[in-house]
Amino acid sequence: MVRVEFLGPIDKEAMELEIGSLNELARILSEDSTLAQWLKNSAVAVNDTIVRDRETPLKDGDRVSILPPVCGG
Amino acid sequence: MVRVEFLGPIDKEAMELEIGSLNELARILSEDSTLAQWLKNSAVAVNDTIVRDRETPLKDGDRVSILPPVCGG
Amino acid sequence: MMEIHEGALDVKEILGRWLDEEMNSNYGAFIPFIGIIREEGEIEALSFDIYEPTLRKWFDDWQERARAEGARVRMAHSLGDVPIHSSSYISAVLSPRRKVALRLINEFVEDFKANAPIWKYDVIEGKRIYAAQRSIAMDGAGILFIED
Amino acid sequence: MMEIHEGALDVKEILGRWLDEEMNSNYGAFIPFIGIIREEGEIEALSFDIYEPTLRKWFDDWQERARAEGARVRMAHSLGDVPIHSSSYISAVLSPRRKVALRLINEFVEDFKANAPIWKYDVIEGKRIYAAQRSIAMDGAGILFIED
Repeated sequence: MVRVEFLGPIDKEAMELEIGSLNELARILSEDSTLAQWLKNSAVAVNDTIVRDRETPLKDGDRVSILPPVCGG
Repeated sequence: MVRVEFLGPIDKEAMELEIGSLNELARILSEDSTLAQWLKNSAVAVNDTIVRDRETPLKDGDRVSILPPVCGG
Repeated sequence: MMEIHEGALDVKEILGRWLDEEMNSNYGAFIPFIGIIREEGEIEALSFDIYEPTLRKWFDDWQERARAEGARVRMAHSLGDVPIHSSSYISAVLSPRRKVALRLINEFVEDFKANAPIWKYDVIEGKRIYAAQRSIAMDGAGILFIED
Repeated sequence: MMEIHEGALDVKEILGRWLDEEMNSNYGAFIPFIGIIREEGEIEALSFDIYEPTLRKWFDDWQERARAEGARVRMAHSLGDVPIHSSSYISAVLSPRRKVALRLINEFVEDFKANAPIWKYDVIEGKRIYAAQRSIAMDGAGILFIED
């Protein structure tokens, strides 16, 4: 299982999914209309490290975080 | 009379001169071999304001300061 | 060297402590950037969420980058509500060299604004409103987006 | 807003006082640059001469320049001897806008190094030696020099 968490202002509970790559996750999330505004401008971390390749493989126990636009300071 | 002061590391007493311009001062100071190392790299203030024109006129009571290379901080 | 505090930062305590720790470490230039919440419109306070694990990785990467130039970075940030006219953010660079410190404080603060995983909310009449207009998509944003 | 102190600066006192005076003035960014005397070779201390009237004019010109961008500058500098591992110099910029503050602290400190009428001496075995190698001819230098 891969745990997917939505951070900051994204008002959505974490999900547990049987997926093997970010590609698969992208397909699943694209079905969810409440996420439409977020997928375009959110970054993704796998086990807390930002990733930039949608082909990134995922394995059992990985944690994926969805990070919407930031504004620290 | 115009008072000429040498600032910082220039080891020279102030002078009182009857001069009408920085040009005249340049000619007088160029005769002083102890100033040879300083004239090339020193800036000049008239009444505490930096000037950049050697034609700057001087009048009675003016104060001229010779400012060698700086290193604050 | 990266601190998260509940609520407003005690700027004097933090800078004083950093000075105590760094005055003898032979850095010639110490540049803190202190962010202060401005009074604007109806805003009573700002409020912050932080995703700490990714923030720590971002900060540790920066520490490496600073070290490669003989420098050091430090940072403090608030979590939760911070009232106007108080500080939510301090970043600092220490370096033996003035020019390195001046360059790095600029790069560090700008990269912080773009890539530190912190979310800002305006607090208006006690309600928390995501500061969407001022927020910036992080480097790599959009990788889960599929064009129709 | 421009202070000259005998000997080393009390950094906590100065920054604390500036913070007290500025936290409510609605500037969003406060960036102090703190210069600390490094231990290098035989140097026991640095020592400074200041020509205050021209320094005040330089500073007042800078205050005007900052004001034109909605910002403010502050400065403190030591006169006389300052031992290693203590501070001789603090410059600061306050601005409503982060990017203006980051740009101005760079310009302010660099122009200070080039044009503030302050002379530095190394103190070695109690003797004051002009730091000629590190010193910079001011803008307009050489106007009294006559080519042979």
